[in-house]
Amino acid sequence: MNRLKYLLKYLQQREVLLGLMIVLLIGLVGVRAPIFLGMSSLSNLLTDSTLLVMLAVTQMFVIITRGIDLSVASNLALSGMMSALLASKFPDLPLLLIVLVAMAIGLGLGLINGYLIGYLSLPPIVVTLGTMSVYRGLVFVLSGGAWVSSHQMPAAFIAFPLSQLLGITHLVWIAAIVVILMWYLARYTHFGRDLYAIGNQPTAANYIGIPTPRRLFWTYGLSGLMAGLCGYLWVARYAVAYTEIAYGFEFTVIAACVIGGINIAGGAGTVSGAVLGSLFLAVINNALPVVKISPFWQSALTGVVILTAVMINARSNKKGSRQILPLQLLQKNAIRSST
Amino acid sequence: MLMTNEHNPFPIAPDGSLAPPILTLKGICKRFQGIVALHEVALNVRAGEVMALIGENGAGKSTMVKTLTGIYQPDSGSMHIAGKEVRFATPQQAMLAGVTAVHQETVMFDELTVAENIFIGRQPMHGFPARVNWPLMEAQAERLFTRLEVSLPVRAKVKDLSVAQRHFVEIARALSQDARVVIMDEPTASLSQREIQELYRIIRQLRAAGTAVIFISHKFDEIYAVADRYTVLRDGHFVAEGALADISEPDLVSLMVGRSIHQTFPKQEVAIGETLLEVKDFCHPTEFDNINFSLRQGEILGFYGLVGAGRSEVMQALFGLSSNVRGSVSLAGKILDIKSAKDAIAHGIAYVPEDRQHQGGHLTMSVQQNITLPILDRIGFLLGTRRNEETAISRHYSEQLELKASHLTQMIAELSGGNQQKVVLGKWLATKPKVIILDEPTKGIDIGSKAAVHRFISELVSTGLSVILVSSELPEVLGMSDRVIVMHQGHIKKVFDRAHATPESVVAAASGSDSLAVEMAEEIA
Amino acid sequence: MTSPTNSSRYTIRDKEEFQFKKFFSHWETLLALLFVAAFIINSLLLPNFFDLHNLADGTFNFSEKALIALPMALLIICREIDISVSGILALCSVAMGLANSHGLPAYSLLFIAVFTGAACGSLNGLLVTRFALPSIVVTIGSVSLFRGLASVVLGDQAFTAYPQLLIDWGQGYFFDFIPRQFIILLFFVVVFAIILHATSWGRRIYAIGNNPVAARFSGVSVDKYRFMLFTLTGAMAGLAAFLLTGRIGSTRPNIATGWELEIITMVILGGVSIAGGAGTIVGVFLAVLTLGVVNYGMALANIPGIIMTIVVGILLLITIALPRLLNRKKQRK
Amino acid sequence: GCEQKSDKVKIAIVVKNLGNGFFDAAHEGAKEAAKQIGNVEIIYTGPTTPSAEGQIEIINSLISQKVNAIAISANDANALVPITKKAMQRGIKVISFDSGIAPEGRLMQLNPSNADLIGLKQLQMASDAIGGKGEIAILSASAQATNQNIWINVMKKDLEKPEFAGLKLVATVYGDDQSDKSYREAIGLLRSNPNLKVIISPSTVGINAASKAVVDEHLVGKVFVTGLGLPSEMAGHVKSGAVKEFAIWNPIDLGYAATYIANEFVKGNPNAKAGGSFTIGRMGTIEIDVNGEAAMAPPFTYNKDNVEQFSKIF
Ligand SMILES: Nc1ncnc2c1ncn2[C@@H]1O[C@H](COP(=O)(O)OP(=O)(O)OP(=O)(O)O)[C@@H](O)[C@H]1O
Ligand SMILES: Nc1ncnc2c1ncn2[C@@H]1O[C@H](COP(=O)(O)OP(=O)(O)OP(=O)(O)O)[C@@H](O)[C@H]1O
Ligand SMILES: [Mg+2]
Ligand SMILES: [Mg+2]
Repeated sequence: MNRLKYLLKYLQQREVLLGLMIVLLIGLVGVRAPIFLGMSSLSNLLTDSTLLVMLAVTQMFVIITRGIDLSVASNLALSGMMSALLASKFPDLPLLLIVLVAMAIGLGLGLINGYLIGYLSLPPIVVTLGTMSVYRGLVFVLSGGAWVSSHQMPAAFIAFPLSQLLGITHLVWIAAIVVILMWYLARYTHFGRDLYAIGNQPTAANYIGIPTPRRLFWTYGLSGLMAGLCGYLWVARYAVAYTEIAYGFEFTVIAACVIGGINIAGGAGTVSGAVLGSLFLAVINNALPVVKISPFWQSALTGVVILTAVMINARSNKKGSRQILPLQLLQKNAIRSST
Repeated sequence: MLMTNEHNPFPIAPDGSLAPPILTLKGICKRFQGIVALHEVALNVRAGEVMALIGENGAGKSTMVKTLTGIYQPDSGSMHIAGKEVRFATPQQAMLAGVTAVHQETVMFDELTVAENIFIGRQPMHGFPARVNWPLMEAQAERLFTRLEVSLPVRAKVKDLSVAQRHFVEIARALSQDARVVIMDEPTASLSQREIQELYRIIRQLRAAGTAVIFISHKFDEIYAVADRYTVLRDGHFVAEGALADISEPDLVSLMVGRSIHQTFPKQEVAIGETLLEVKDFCHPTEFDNINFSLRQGEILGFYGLVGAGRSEVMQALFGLSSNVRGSVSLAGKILDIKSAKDAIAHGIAYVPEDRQHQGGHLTMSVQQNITLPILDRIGFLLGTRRNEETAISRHYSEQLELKASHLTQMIAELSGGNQQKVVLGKWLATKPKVIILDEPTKGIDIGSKAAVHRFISELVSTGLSVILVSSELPEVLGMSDRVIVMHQGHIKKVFDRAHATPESVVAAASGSDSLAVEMAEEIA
Repeated sequence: MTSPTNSSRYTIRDKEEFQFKKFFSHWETLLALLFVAAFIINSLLLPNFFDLHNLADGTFNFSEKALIALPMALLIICREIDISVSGILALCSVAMGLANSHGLPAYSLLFIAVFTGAACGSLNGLLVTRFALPSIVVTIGSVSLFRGLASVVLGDQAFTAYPQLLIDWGQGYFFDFIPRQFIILLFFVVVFAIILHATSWGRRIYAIGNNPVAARFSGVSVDKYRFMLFTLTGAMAGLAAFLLTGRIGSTRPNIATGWELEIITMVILGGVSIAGGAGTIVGVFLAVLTLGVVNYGMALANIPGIIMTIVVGILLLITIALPRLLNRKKQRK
Repeated sequence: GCEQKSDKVKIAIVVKNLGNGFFDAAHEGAKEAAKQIGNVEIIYTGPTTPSAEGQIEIINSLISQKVNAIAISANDANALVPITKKAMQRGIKVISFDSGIAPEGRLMQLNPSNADLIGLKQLQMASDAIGGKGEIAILSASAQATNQNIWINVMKKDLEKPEFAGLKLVATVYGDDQSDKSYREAIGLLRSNPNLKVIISPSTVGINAASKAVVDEHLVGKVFVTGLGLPSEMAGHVKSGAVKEFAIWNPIDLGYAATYIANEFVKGNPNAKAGGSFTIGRMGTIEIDVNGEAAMAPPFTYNKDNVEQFSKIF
């Protein structure tokens, strides 16, 4: 009895529910296209989800502070383009240096957001809407509108993301490390905990003495840093860089967070939620081409699935009324009404 | 009356020596866009004493608290702790210097646990790489509550706590950092009698341990019960300080408001008419059950209970704000179908909520826009052509409630807490209701205005209105009501006539009269 | 109504006194100055700019977006947002195309567009109010759905051959000079300004954006207003679809892609607070005109569109950051 | 103010979107033509993303600038008609090149090559890569791209011919001009069609993504990618072996020809009309058919022997 109650309560948790939904979805797709359940297919799915996962976990921090970072995709494109240009101009540079440069550019761009939002207390959605256009435009200006194609990039540059270590791609390793770091950051550091406080009650956070401007500054910096890293990974993975890479990807990232139960109003959300939300979207995106549904249906189905996931989420989210009546009396009532 | 300089401002410390003040403020000024909130204010607090900070709404008490705790920086003046000049650029620095506060606004993080709310920003760390030591933090929180002799689940999320429980979390936070000066800005405003007693006990415990306590309250019985000395502010100016033992309550009041106030409850005898409102078999799945009562024309019906007894929930349901409610409400014999607040207003019911910040006011809207919001339909659809009427209505109620504001188009965020409450009250009076439900109408209101509110309530009933007065203040309920209904855990426990309502019997009913301790334990578990 | 004796100890003035400094710190004033500056600079630098015919034609570039920006402003004032407007627009256009290809009369297309838009908007509104979901979340999902449905219907095809009536309204002029679209826009600017600033509806919209809980406690049917605003936004997107379809004479599922961000930029630049509760229609309209002038000027100078996005982005950042920076300096003094 | 009367002929080249290597190369050709003709000013412009609305805004401003001619590669054959009609009413000569506008909206359409030839070419390359037998799939840019759809329809028709009897088209998918979506679609094709032999992608983003997918799935030599792409962007994939052959027409020549033709229309050459023919500089004579269309040479095929050489040019 007690154990059952415990199990039910556990099942009602958002993360568990979402995990079950993902398994169910994979199963359903598998019924229609058994190939989807193959080892290589699933590992490809995992690899494919990594960029989204990484961006979603850092976006999660931003959303927790009641913010939003619409500029991630543009930032990704800009730092990706810069790393590609760098690699093509100086093919002998060590890869690590190029990755670091990409991350530094991303960080810098993120910190610009952070300064405007943290220190000037400007509304995040407006600031990042602005920098989103600016960064995207800069990709065009700095690249002269030209592509950087695969043969211009050094082989090592392209090969890195999909090379394997112990049978697992670098992308997955990196994402795993990022997820663990972010989980640690969220749960075990003053930085992470302060973000929850800021998101819960910004004014109260000030009263407590949480350095809100500094925290926001670095939160957007972190989001930018991750965009920079993903910028390199994206460009290397698809072996091409041009102005419009990852166009509109910011909404996918936000959708992943939202599906993962990160409260868009701030203050609540977990790393596991963000990861699961990203996996959920990745499963859909990878499954639709495989199940041979007309391509014209893809967008509509994605919309329906996002809305459904969000609605299921909302059910476990709904604020109930307060329990004032003494419980033993209620049980009596229940017995009365059931007989 | 005795002024500061006429008696010895330095009391003798418990060990017999003349203790120097631990905290001294001199010439503190603070201005907000032209408004002078504090002007040349001085304050002296010694270790081991409770200093009552007294003043009307908007006198500058909270501003002083925020200046002391580093949230605001003073424009001029100096601050000394144990003789050393200090300057707090951030709240953190104030905490490190041992100055902590329980603010008037709740400082709570709903999604975080009780333990974390206490230690937020300075959670204990351990290991390498350094990480938050959750078990230690929770253990420390447990220890803190044991010391305070309050029992609270430290791992519960704060959003699941009652208002009173939240308050104790805030108090625990202020005490968790070995503070030398603890400030409490109206800590009792939402506490019940029982919890106020707990608070007194904690304050005495602090005083015994040599902590200086600054205690802000509008209730004089509390001030006399717990404080040693007083400092009075009026309109941002320092007025007087001294020992409470040397001053009588009326003198203190006149110091505070600069004139004398009749404090007796101005209950006028009004002929009570027919039954106006009748509530039958009102129930809700989790909040209340089996609520039956009636309200007669010209009657003031008091609702008393411990905080969390469900009075507000019943009233909100009556006002059409809850779904899931069963039962019937009839007004003047006609059964009402109230589905929303709009219906309730249309039937002549008004509800003045208790939570000013969230339910009451529109902070960035003007006084005028706040007051006319529920009666917009009455003013007319095309408001643009009805400006004068709108102004006249809002002026009428602002003046009646002695609102302190510079103009009617001022945002109410710029008003002091008490004045915001007045705007909310004015808004509901403007609906010209038949039945007005006042949920803690004088919470956070200073004594002068409180008397005005009470006078107002009396005037209301004399014009034929009926009032439901929900209050956790026993004197107010007993002084104002014709009948008192006591609620306990979502039920009506007892109904008293004015004649039979004695403080003892009412409190006994409110606490469930029988095994109090057992229930308390259950409530928390 | 007024009390016979002024019992209060405090005097309260009716209105704040007019202050010159305050007037100039108004967003609308700043925008108006910006608009005039942009206009003058463009006229001086660009030979073809100050030509009434050209300016009139230039309004085609923003009229449809501005029509959606108006209800969007109300939504944002109400603390909601609708990311799905461009998806709604596409679906409305598809609905018109379907109706047209089934031979429905020309004037009925307007009703079909507006009705489809209202239906889409009310779906958003239903999800937001019924399930208590944040609107940004709902509309991120529904934009995919709406545009997806458009693509389900059309696939790789297009609807063309729209009747003359549509073309007249989409491309036509009044008095051979002022685009009809712009007149429609002006009409709706006035209507929305009256609704927001001079009626009890508008006041309640502000109240909801300011504090939804207190608004509910004050007898405002918060959810009804939200629902109606989403529906209205959808309907206006339908109207915009009618005009745009008339203007370009064809429908494809990717019509109006990316408009939502441009529309939101207009609204925010217009001084509507993203936190709700503040903003004016005049501000939004001034922002529309300013953006129109800047964009049109840059197009005349043949500056690539992507550079324009940089300029618009920077404009957005500067206009919101500048007051804050100035304020800071003043405070430090 | 006083209008600056410049006697230069202003020819605007409006492309689908900026930052597209194909059109940048066409721009080079246009500049070359302008230099040869003399007294011609080229305005090279286009929207940020390939949208018809963006092109309409641009044409609006070109009308205001009173350019002499507009040569456009349209994002939507129908949506641009009203605005180009208006431009023509105001005396501007409008021609389309590469991706055409519906006949009523332009004076002539310059096809880079004949649509039938392009479709056929792609099928041939696919057939050659696998010896004429096997499953093929198409990865298109987007369902809304006019020329993509025309080519796909040609291919579908051509597949019924006996020489392609061995080829079986199993799927047509869309990558929306995004590398990640195209890549995912390509992977999906490879997964769900284990016997797939060729992916044809008539889009530059698509052919790149498909090639990368084939490499990543270790299917080089088993599955081939072909289609339309630029040598500079495809060189790497030819080297990796994922692509044996691909085709493209010469964008430089295309831009050159478009500019030349536009200039002839501005000059009022009596032969500049449907059914006429005239010489256009180094390209020789061009013939406009009765539908107002003209076509240039068949697409040129690139493979590992020549791709390096051309990748330096465009
Ligand atoms: N942030 C602010 N901006 C502008 N004016 C302010 C601000 N905070 C306080 N004030 C003004 O300063 C004065 C003092 O306010 P304060 O909150 O300190 O009063 P109080 O004594 O705490 O009153 P109450 O008993 O109602 O809480 C008031 O007139 C108030 O309007
Ligand atoms: N955990 C909670 N969740 C949601 N709302 C709460 C919670 N605790 C308190 N409230 C709201 O805050 C207000 C104050 O609650 P309080 O603890 O005074 O209880 P109450 O139900 O109002 O009881 P009473 O009026 O009898 O004191 C009420 O309006 C209540 O609805
Ligand atoms: Mg106060
Ligand atoms: Mg209450």
